This record gives sequence, C-alpha cells and structure tokens, in this order.
Amino acid sequence: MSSTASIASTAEGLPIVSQPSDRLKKDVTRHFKERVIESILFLAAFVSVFTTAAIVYILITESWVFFQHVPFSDFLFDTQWTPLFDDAHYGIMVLLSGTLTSSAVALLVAIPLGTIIAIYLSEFAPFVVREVAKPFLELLGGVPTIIYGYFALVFLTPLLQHFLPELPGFNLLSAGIVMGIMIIPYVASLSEDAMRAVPMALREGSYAMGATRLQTALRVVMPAATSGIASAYILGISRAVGETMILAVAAGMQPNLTFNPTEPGATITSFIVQVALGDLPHGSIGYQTIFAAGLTLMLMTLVFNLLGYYMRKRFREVY
Amino acid sequence: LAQAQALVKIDGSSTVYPITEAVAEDFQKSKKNAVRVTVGISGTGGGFKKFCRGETDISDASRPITKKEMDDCKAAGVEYLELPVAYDALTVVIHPKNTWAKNMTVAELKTIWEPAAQGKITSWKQVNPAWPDRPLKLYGPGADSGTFEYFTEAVNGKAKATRGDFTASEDDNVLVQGVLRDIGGLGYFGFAYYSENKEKLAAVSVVAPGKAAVAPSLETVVNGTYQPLARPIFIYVNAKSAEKPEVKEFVEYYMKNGEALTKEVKYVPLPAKAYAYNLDHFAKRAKGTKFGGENKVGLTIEELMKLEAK
Amino acid sequence: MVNPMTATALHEQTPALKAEARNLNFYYGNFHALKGINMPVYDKKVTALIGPSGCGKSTYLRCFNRMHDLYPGNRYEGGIDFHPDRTDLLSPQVDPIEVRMRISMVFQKPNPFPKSIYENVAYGLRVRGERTRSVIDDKVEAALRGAALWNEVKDRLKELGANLSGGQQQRLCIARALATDPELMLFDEPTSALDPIATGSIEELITELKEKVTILIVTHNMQQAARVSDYTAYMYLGEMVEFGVTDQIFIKPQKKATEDYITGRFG
Amino acid sequence: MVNPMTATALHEQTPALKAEARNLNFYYGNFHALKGINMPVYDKKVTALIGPSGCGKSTYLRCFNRMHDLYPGNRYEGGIDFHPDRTDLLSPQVDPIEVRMRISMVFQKPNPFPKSIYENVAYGLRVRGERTRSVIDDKVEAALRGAALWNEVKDRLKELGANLSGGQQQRLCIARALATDPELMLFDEPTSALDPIATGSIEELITELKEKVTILIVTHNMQQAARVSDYTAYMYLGEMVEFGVTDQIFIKPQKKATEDYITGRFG
Amino acid sequence: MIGAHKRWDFMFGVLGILALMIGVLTFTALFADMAIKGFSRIDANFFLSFPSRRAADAGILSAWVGSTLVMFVTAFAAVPVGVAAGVYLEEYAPKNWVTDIIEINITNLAGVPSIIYGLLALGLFVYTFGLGQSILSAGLTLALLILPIVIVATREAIRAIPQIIREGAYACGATTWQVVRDHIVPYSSAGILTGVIIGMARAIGETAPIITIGALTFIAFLPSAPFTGEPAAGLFDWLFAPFTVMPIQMFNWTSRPEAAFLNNAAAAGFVLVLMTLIMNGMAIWLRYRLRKNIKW
Ligand SMILES: Nc1ncnc2c1ncn2[C@@H]1O[C@H](COP(=O)(O)OP(=O)(O)OP(=O)(O)O)[C@@H](O)[C@H]1O
Ligand SMILES: Nc1ncnc2c1ncn2[C@@H]1O[C@H](COP(=O)(O)OP(=O)(O)OP(=O)(O)O)[C@@H](O)[C@H]1O
Ligand SMILES: [Mg+2]
Ligand SMILES: [Mg+2]
Repeated sequence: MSSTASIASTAEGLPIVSQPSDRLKKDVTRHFKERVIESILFLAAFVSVFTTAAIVYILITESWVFFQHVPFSDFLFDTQWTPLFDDAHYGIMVLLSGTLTSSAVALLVAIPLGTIIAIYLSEFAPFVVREVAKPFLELLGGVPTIIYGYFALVFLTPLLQHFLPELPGFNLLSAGIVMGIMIIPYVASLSEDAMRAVPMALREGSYAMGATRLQTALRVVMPAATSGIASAYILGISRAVGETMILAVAAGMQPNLTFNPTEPGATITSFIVQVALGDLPHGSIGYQTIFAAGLTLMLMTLVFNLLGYYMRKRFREVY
Repeated sequence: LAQAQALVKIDGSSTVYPITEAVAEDFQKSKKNAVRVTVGISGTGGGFKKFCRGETDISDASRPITKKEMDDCKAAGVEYLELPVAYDALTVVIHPKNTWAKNMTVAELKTIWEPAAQGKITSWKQVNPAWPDRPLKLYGPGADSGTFEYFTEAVNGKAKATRGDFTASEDDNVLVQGVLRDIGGLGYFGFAYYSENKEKLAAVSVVAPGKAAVAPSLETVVNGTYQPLARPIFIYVNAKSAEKPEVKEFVEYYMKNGEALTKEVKYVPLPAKAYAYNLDHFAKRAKGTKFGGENKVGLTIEELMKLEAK
Repeated sequence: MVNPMTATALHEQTPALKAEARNLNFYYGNFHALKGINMPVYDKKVTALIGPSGCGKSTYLRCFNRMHDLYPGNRYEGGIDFHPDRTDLLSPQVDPIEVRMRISMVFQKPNPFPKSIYENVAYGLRVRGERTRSVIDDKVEAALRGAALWNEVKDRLKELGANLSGGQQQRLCIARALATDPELMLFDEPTSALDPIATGSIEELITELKEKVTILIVTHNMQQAARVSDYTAYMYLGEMVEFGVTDQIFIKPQKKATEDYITGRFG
Repeated sequence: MVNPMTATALHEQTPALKAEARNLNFYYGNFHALKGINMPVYDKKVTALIGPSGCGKSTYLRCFNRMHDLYPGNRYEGGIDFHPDRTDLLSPQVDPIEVRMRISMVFQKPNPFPKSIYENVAYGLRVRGERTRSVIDDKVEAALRGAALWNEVKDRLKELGANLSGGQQQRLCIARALATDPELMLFDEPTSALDPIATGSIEELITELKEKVTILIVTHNMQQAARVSDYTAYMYLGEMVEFGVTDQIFIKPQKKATEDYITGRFG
Repeated sequence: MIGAHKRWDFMFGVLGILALMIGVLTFTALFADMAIKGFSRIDANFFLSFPSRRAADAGILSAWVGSTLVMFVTAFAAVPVGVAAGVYLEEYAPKNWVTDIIEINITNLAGVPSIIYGLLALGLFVYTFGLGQSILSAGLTLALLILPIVIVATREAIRAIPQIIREGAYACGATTWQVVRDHIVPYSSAGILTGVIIGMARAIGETAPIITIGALTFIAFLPSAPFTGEPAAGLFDWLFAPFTVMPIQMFNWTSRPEAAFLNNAAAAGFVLVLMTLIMNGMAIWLRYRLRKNIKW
C-alpha cells in the first residue's frame, strides 16, 4: 500500500519522510493556559471529595473516642438506646429501626405516588399541565420542614386516629406519610426527566404494535428509564433517611426498637439535632454519640448510593 | 475588622433565651442602639463551648456549669461569674378531665418515672390503687436537656435515671399537644408553657415528703414552697468581658430589670433580694461556680446565696 | 395527480386491493404535508414510496397506522379504505389501536425495546392480552423464523435485544412486527441505518414476506426500490406524482419529473 | 486496493496535491475502521467519497481535522500529509486546534450555534483572537456572500441562526466554515437533511467554492457525487476500493465492486 | 378487550391527576394555613421590625436581611464551584475510577443530613479558617450543602447539548476551554439555573446547620452596608457580621410558650415560602427567557 505514497512522492520529487513544519506546531502558551484551566476545574470537582473527606474525618475521629468507651458489639447489638440516661445503652439498632420504619412509610407513599405522577406528566398530561405542575410540585420541597412536622402532628395524626383509634398521638406513621408527601417532588420530577429522555422511537415502536398509552408507559418507557428512575428513588431514599424536623416534631423521639409504624420512635437524624442543640456539654460521651450515629447514617446512605450506582451501571439505558 | 460599635455577645440555652432577649431588647433601646447585643440559642452545651473559647461574653445556662466545661474554661484561661436570673419551675401537667391525680406525691412521681417502671407501670391504677385503670402516657423533654436532668434528679434521686418509654421533644409546645389530646397523659415542662395553656391543661400539685400539696405558681415558687421542682437558671459572665463597660452595664441592667422582664415573659423571677445580691456579687467580681460541677436539687435561693463559690 | 386511467388499468391486472388512499390530505398544524393523494395498495405485493427528502413519504406511510394520532395538532382529511371490508382507517370511529394491531410498522432505525429478544417479539402478543405460554412460545419462534433470525438467536432468547448487531436488531423489529400476523406491514427506510450485508438480508426477507403480507416500503435508495418492489410511487412536495408497476416506472416513467429524479438529474 | 498506476496517472494530469493519506489506519478502540488507506486530495478540486453506509466515509473524513481526538480510545496509524509543506496532520507534534483552524468542516445536519447569525459566522474569527470589529464585519460579510446567503440575511444578522430554514442553516454553517479562510473544507453528507431545492443551492455553492478551496465531500447520493465532484473515491468496509477522476469512475470503473455499487446492484 | 384498554388509560389519567392533587393540595393547605394564621401579622412593620419579646412588636427585619445575604454568598460560592465541577466531569474528565469516585461521592453528599454539614462547617470555616460566626461562614456552609444539587443539574444540562454543537465548535478550531466558555456554559445556563434555584430553595429553609455554626436568634441590628457608619465599613465587612435567618426566627417562635408567637411563626413561614416562590418564579421566567434563544 505504501507504494502509492512513494510514487506520489517521487512525482513531487520530494523526500518521503515528512516532518512537521512549524505552522501546525503546538502553541505552548495556549496549551499551558488550557492545562491551568483544566486544573482549576478539577479542583472544583474535587471540592466535593474534600468535603466528604472532611466529614468522614470529623465523624471518624469523634466516633473513635466514642468507641473507646462503648464496645462495638454493644453499639450493634444492644436493644436499647439511652446514651443520655443514667443507665446508658448504646444500641444503634433502636435508632436504625426508627429511621428504617419511617423511611419505609415515606417511600411507600412517595415512590408509588411520585411514579404515578411522573408517568402521568410524561406520558399522559397535556403540555400545559406538565409545565405548570412541575414547578408547583417543586414548591413542596420549599416548605420549611418544621411546618410539615406540625402538619403531621396536629392534622394528619388526628385524621388517622379516626381510622386507627389505637394510634398514639406521636407515631412514625403520620410522620412518615407527611415525609413521603414532601419527597414526592424529588421522585416525580427526576423520574419524569428520565422518562422523557426515552427516545420517541421506542414509544412509536410500542404504539405501532397496538399498545395503549398505559401499556407503553409501563412496559416500554419505564423499563427504558430504569436507571434514571432508580436514581430518583435513591435520592428519595436519601432524603427520607436524612430528614429531621418532621420526625423530631411528630414521631415522639421515643427510642423504641420497633418496626411497627403505629408506634412512636426516634431516628438517627432527630437524635443528632436534638443533642447538637441541647444542653449537653461538648466533648462528653453523650455528645460524642451523635458522631457515631452520624457515621452510621453516612455509611447507610453510602450503601444506598453504591447500590444505586451499581444499578445504574448494570441497567444503563440501551436504547 | 471594623466592628467598631460596642457589642455584647450572648449564646446558650434556649430556656433562658426569652428572658435574655427581653433584657437585650430593652437594654439596647435604653442605650439608643449605641450598644449592640446578640443572643443565640445553641443550647447550654453549645453555649459553654463557645463561652469557654472566649468567643462570647455571656452564656445562658439552664443548668450549672459542669466539671468538663469548667476544665475547658480553665484550659483556655476563661474565668467567669455565675449569676442566677430566674426560676424554671418544672410543672407536671395532666389532662383537664383527669380528676384523680390533681395532687401527686414525689413518691408517686417516682413510681411513674423511675427506670424500673419502664414497660411495667402502664396504667394509673398501678401508681395508686385509688386511681382508675387508664393507660398512662408520658411526655417529657429530651434527655439532652437541663430540664430533664434536673427532673430526674429531683424525682428519681439520680440525674438522668429514668424510664425510656416516654414521648420526648425539645419543643415544649409539642409536649403540650401530646398531653392535651390524651386523658391518661402526664407530662412535665417549664412553667411558662403551662401558664400559657392553663385552659387546656391542668397542673399537678406536688406533695413533697412531709409537706402539703403545693400548686406551681409565681408565689409558691418565689417563696420557696414549690419544691423540689423549681430550679434556678443562670447567666455566666466572662470575667474579662465584665471589665468592658458595655458588658458591665448590660449585666447591671439585667439584674435591675430582671424581675419585671422575667414576669413579662411568663417565667418565674427570683425574689427581689436575689437580684440585689447578684449585683453585689457582680460588683465584687466573685468568680467561679457554687455548684462545683454538679447539679443540686431542691435548693432555695437563700441556700444558694449562702453557698461559697468554688 | 395520479392518472385515474393508470390506476384503473393497473387495477385490472392485479388480483386484489388491500388498501386505497382516497384524496388523502394531511396537516401538521398549519403545514399541509400531503396533498390529495390517491393510491392503491395491492394485496401481497410490495409497494415502494420514493421521492426526495421531505416530500412526505414518511408522513404518508404513518397515516396507515394512525401514528400521527400520537401528537397533538395533526389532522387528516380524506380517507384510506382498508380492504376487504373497506373500512376507512382514518374514520374517527375507528380505534387507532385496533388499526395498529392489524397494520404493523418497522422503523428507520432499529428500535428494539430494552427487553430480552424473546420479550421483544412477544410484546405485541402480550399487548393483545395473550397469556398462554405455549401460544406465545410458538408465535415467537414462528416470527423469528419468518424474520430469518431464529437460527442466530435461538440459544440467546433471554439476552437483551440491544446486544444484537444492527442488522439483527432490524430483523428483530421485523419479527416483532410479524408476530401478530399483520395484514399490512409498513417499512420506513428499514435499511438506511444498516451496512450492505445486513441490507441485503433485509431485502431478501422482504421478498419472502410478500408471500404472506402486503408491504409498503419507503426508501431513498432507488436501487433498493427497483430490487424489492412490485409497484413504485414517486412523491414530490406532498403530492403523488406517479404510481405504477416498478419496472415500468424505472424504465419508462410517464412523467418528466419522475424521470429526472430517477436518472439523478435531480434530488 | 488503489491501483498505483491510476493514482500516478491522475497525478500527472493535476496541478498540485493538497493532502495525501499515506497508509492510514484508524481504530475505534479495538474496531479497525480504516484499513491502510492511500489517497491524494488535489488542490482546488472537489473529491467525493462514496460507499455504502458504515464503510468508513465519515471516519476517514474526520481524520483530516483530527475530530477523533475528541473521544478517548481512538487511534490513528499512518499519516495524512498536508501540502505544500507536507506536515503530517496526524503527528503528535501537530496541534489539532491549528489543524482545525485550517481545515474546516460542514456537518450532515445543519448545526448552527444558538447564537445570532452574525455571531455564528464570526465565531471562528473570535476563536482566533480577532477583536477588531471592522475586520470581523468584513469577514462575516465576505463569508456570507461566499455562502450565497448575504442577500437573504443581511437585514437580520442579529436574529438567531436557528430561525433560518434548513437550507439556509446549512449555508450558514458553510459561511461559518468559510469565514476563516480554510485551505481545505470537509463536507459530511451536507445535503442529506435538506429538501431538493436547498440541496441544489448547496451543490451550486460547492461548485463555486472550489475556485478558492479544496473540498472533500462525503455523500450517499451517487448522482450528487457525479454532479459536484472532480474525483471520486469508493470505499467499502474501511478500505479504499477505487479512486479516480469522477467521470471515469462513473462511466468505466476499474473494479467490479465499484461497478456493482454504482449501478445499484449492491448497496 | 379494546374497550378495557381504553378504560385503563382513562383510569390511569384520573389516578395521575389524583396523585398530583395530593401533592398540590397538601401544599395549598399548608400555605393557606400559614397565610390565615399569619395574616394578622403581615404588614410593613413585620418586615421592618427586629425581634422582640412582645409578639405583636416582633418582626423579621434581621431575619430576612440575613437570609438574603446568606443566600447571596451561597449562590456566589456554589454556582462557580458547582458549575466548574459539572463542566469538568462532563467535558474534561477521563472516564476512569477517579471520576467514578467523584461521581459516587457527589450522590452520596446529597444524602448527608444537613446537621452534619453544620458540624463540619463549625470546625472548618468557623475555627480552622477563622471566618467566625458570620454570614460568610453560613453562606459557605449552605454552599457545600447545595453543591451536589448544582453539580448534578449542571451535568444534566450539559448532557442535553447535542454533540453536534460541540463538534461544530471544535471544528472551528476552538480549544476545549473556548467550547466550554462560548457554548457549553451559555447553552446549559437554563438547566444550571434551575438546579441552583432548587438548591437555594432547600438551603433557605435550613435551620440546624446554621444554628450549629452560630447564627443568632436575637439580633436587633443589620450588617453595615459598605461605606456607611462611623468609621466607614469596608466593601466586604458585612460578610463578617453576625446574623440570623428566617427559619431560625421561625423555629424559635414555634417553640415559644406564648401562643401569639405561633402566629408570628406562621407569618414567618408564609414569608419564607413566598421567598421560595419568588425564587422559583424567577427561575421559571429566566429559564423561559434563556430557552427561547436556544433551539437545536
Ligand atoms: N412533526 C412535524 N411537524 C411539522 N412538520 C413536519 C413534521 N414532520 C415532518 N414535517 C414536514 O413535513 C414534510 C414531509 O416530511 P416527511 O418526514 O414525511 O418527509 P420524508 O419524505 O419522509 O423525508 P425523508 O426522506 O427525509 O425521511 C417535510 O417538509 C417536513 O419538514
Ligand atoms: N464512535 C464509534 N465507535 C465505534 N465504532 C464506530 C464509531 N463510529 C463509527 N463506528 C463504526 O465505524 C464504521 C464506519 O463508520 P462511519 O460512520 O465512518 O461510516 P459511514 O461510511 O460514514 O456511514 P454512513 O453513510 O452511515 O454515515 C461503522 O462500522 C461504524 O459502526
Ligand atoms: Mg422519512
Ligand atoms: Mg457518515
């Protein structure tokens, strides 16, 4: 093949070897400028890593002190959480059960409703409804959470007590439901984005088979948007697990090892705010518990996120 | 940086906050805004943390300074003056339809709240056979609070010793909501929240051993008969800051107007002589705490004034 | 534009009509995309639609399965009679879903669903409410055989459709369209995203399919039209310029415009 | 694959080389997309690249302005000499940005920036650091005239480029590519998204442009290749099957494969 | 059979509207409740007064000024860093494990409870960097809090830019930075803006981290505007001033014994939601303005 090149070259009467002439050489200053900018941008991206590192550093150093007083096995397996009582117990399972139960309730509300809304907005709703409804929904996220807390306490709980007369005035159920309503926009908005990103060609393919809107939405659009919807759910879970004020107001702050949502309970976050703003001396073991609890929470969200990341990788959209 | 204007920085307990806020508001007005006062609510613990780093001039505290905090202050070279400013009268409240438990002895309270009661004492009848067999629902402040610590010590005889199965909240209004919805409910919190909700809640008259039943009120607290559930609350003044004219004036203003302002915000003031004593104490710059890093229960203000600072 | 004589003449040569556009107009909002189209579609034959880009080939094709109903602002006028019973496909009384169940479509770019190969083909059956496993199994196999894909995929039916090569994906889409025994199949430039070898296999397939179904195919490749179709229609600017037997159109078109286009003088 | 004799013969007829691919190989990761391509590009001529879909036309074209550098995993082998000074465009010492400043490109779909018409054309100049208002004004006008668009847009230079029709947008993109006085212009199916009238105007434009610049154009439309190009290269499966003077290729190709493709027997 | 399908479609449409209504009605109920309770309190004085022990005199002047200034700092810190990070990840970053880590890390940060940011900021900004308990510290804290939201929104917006626009710019000889500056950032600004506003709407309601780093509750003066006062304040002195914010004021009022303060709290909540509403409204408007000029 090189024969052509050589023939062409001989025709020109020039040597075969070609060396770059200066006119296309790399511009050193420009190259340098680009590198500098890239480094600055990289640093910006690294801020988030730095933040995490700093958070982990703080949580771990403080928890370290904590775990020198409290055996790790107690932390994991004790069934009571009374770090501030005279008879102190440090069973994180208690708070974890509250967190998981309230989050489960919230997600049972937010995921179905959020998904239905997302499907409705992306596949059914007329353009105007969608454009008006989305920002409106996003406002739900802008209401201070303490207002939701009181909403759960003085409105929803009495309402629920009509149906469940045994329901105590403070319970994980109504806090969880309200939390779920608060999370709806996160789930709905992101899922809707993901569904709308599904190429029209797939929808047309389904309609062309004689499918109805609902069939198309459920059997083609949703599976195609799995990864985006999964991220929306993961974000919803993180929100639920990290929510504070609603639970602090409406769930009773009662460290109860229970998975029954009709009981009062305490969660990791509500415990952390309560103690962080309370009268405990800093540096006391009681105060340090919040770092151990925070670390647990952080690990939990990390697990969820890794799971979500894995799922996104696994089910990457293949259109 | 040019924070040229005189500034008094206060932080600490949210329990003490309403009083300090009232004083700060009036003080600032009386100085025609020449002095600025700021008040935060990062909790007694958070307040002391800043105070012992020398970041604040005054710390609001709903309990005496602890040993740990004393050490911190010492390490940072911060000396302080301890001034009680009001009473926080812990009020035990019940539902107004609760006709049986208008009076309760400290022993009965203990039966209800002691750690051993957890999961066992679930009906009023178990506390006193004369009372009906109604479920007993408990409400109280969070275990991180000074109120909780004091109540457990006063009732159960040991700070922080308590049963765990009660509904807790940092926000006393939330506790009010709990008790007023529940005929079998019983809760405790600061007197101010009770006096604001007198129509909706009933206060329990407490019978101290060997004494008559005393209902919480301004008089009974001030005259020392409402015991053991009345506790003093404090401000701590940084000794170095106390040399600054604006801080000095502020503290003096606090003591002179404290009684009226405390009443106005529905807290229970100390007897008038206590404020005079505080002024004197402040003038002498008598440093240190009288509690030695521990809480003391059932202390009347006279007893407190007689204590020597350590 | 179609000479009624021609249409009639053709009609007499051929066994049966499968469908017939009668004075069909179509509007995208205010844009008049199809202008008074009359055209027969003969049963068990391949009819090719050719014409320069933007002339309305896809628009016309998508009228047959009421695809335009999916988007607001679109409007049909006139009708498409569907034989033997001469139902007007565009009548408001006709359920587009019903239409699409009888008239299936294969698109320009292969668009397998993000599901397994098996589920892709079974989709149309499931949509029709078919539940019996053995029935579905049989139809899936038949459709894959019909699309000349069975041998290549029979051992990997559980794999994702997207893992196949482009040509295989397109054949999968054809199998999907075949599985529900359509009476008419619409192809919109089915090979334009494929390499020549895949293209060849699809063309072969189309030739085989016409034994069983009627086919309407849009293509921008005149060679392809010549190779696969029995009838050809040339469209330009939303109008049907000429329709006729493919050999005749390519060898001796009646209109100058058609000739110009076919010989590459234009387009 | 290229017959060396043909290349030499051609070479002697033509004034000068603008560029020359020497044993060019290209890899998308592990996929060997271009296989040992040798091809001259003659100065001030139009060279058309034809071949079935997926044969590597675009891939080859995009080697000339180092577009593949934008994506990781791509790898060049061999070289493209750029005349007169015979710099190897693919050499690591060569800055792709400098290359793109001299070799501009027009894409399949018109891709005006969402900026004003004026800013679209001025962009290449601004990127080169040109600040003087009057210089930019002049060059923008010249480029728009060169792209036969000036009269249509001279009163609406501040309007968005996207408000133009498809054909105008494509001419705008050509103006953008022209504004910086490129030595070589690459066109990748520039008319495949356009209607016939717009296509005609672009083809005319290309014919005019070759007075000033060298042009390399990919097209899937053989008629177009025949109409606009001086030289034609037929590619298949990543290889250069045949290269020659356009008339010769279309009338009497030397390879059977080329003939099959051109006559529509295949592809 | 077909009829049944249609009915399902219809029923789902109704279900969708109902689900939507649950959200919308809850919001409306909360908003109306605050409006009714707080109505008597909302007048000019409420906005122009400092906090007071008397509910009727108490206002939110220091709070809304504080919130506004803190939001200002937050936006100024979070937007450049967030956008830069998003741009880096989309336009520069090689797809390797480092970017994977950054990516996981960002989603993870979005789930860290806000109080933990407070603890972090107390150690970092207040003490280590010595910024004090100031508007600056608070703004930076909230900036860290919303950074993940801004980054994610930026990336999504950038991904929506067709590759062909990028290639067009590169083909003109632009460097990566020029492409980013002239095309990527301008064309994604609408999406970025949405993310920023959503983040800010969240940040403006945060209480716990701000209290942790030392926001005040009683503060009866405003930070001095640049070049005013005696001696004249510097251009950036306000950054270091003590402050309070709306949610803290509201939080404090909800937990006061006097019932009158609860109306104040409702009024403050109403104003807070209104502020969020205004921000959202701004976002919608700006998004509309920006999108109008962007068609691919
Ligand atoms: N959704 C739409 N809204 C408005 N106009 C449209 C729409 N779709 C297509 N058109 C216009 O209708 C005309 C016909 O388009 P159509 O897609 O049917 O052309 P085509 O012949 O299939 O072209 P191609 O060969 O490029 O696919 C074109 O002018 C096109 O711009
Ligand atoms: N980014 C890529 N990564 C991997 N393979 C690619 C990529 N782009 C193209 N290819 C493959 O390289 C081969 C040549 O593609 P190319 O786009 O150059 O074809 P083409 O001749 O331009 O076709 P068309 O006429 O369809 O534009 C094809 O097999 C294609 O699948
Ligand atoms: Mg088409
Ligand atoms: Mg191509």
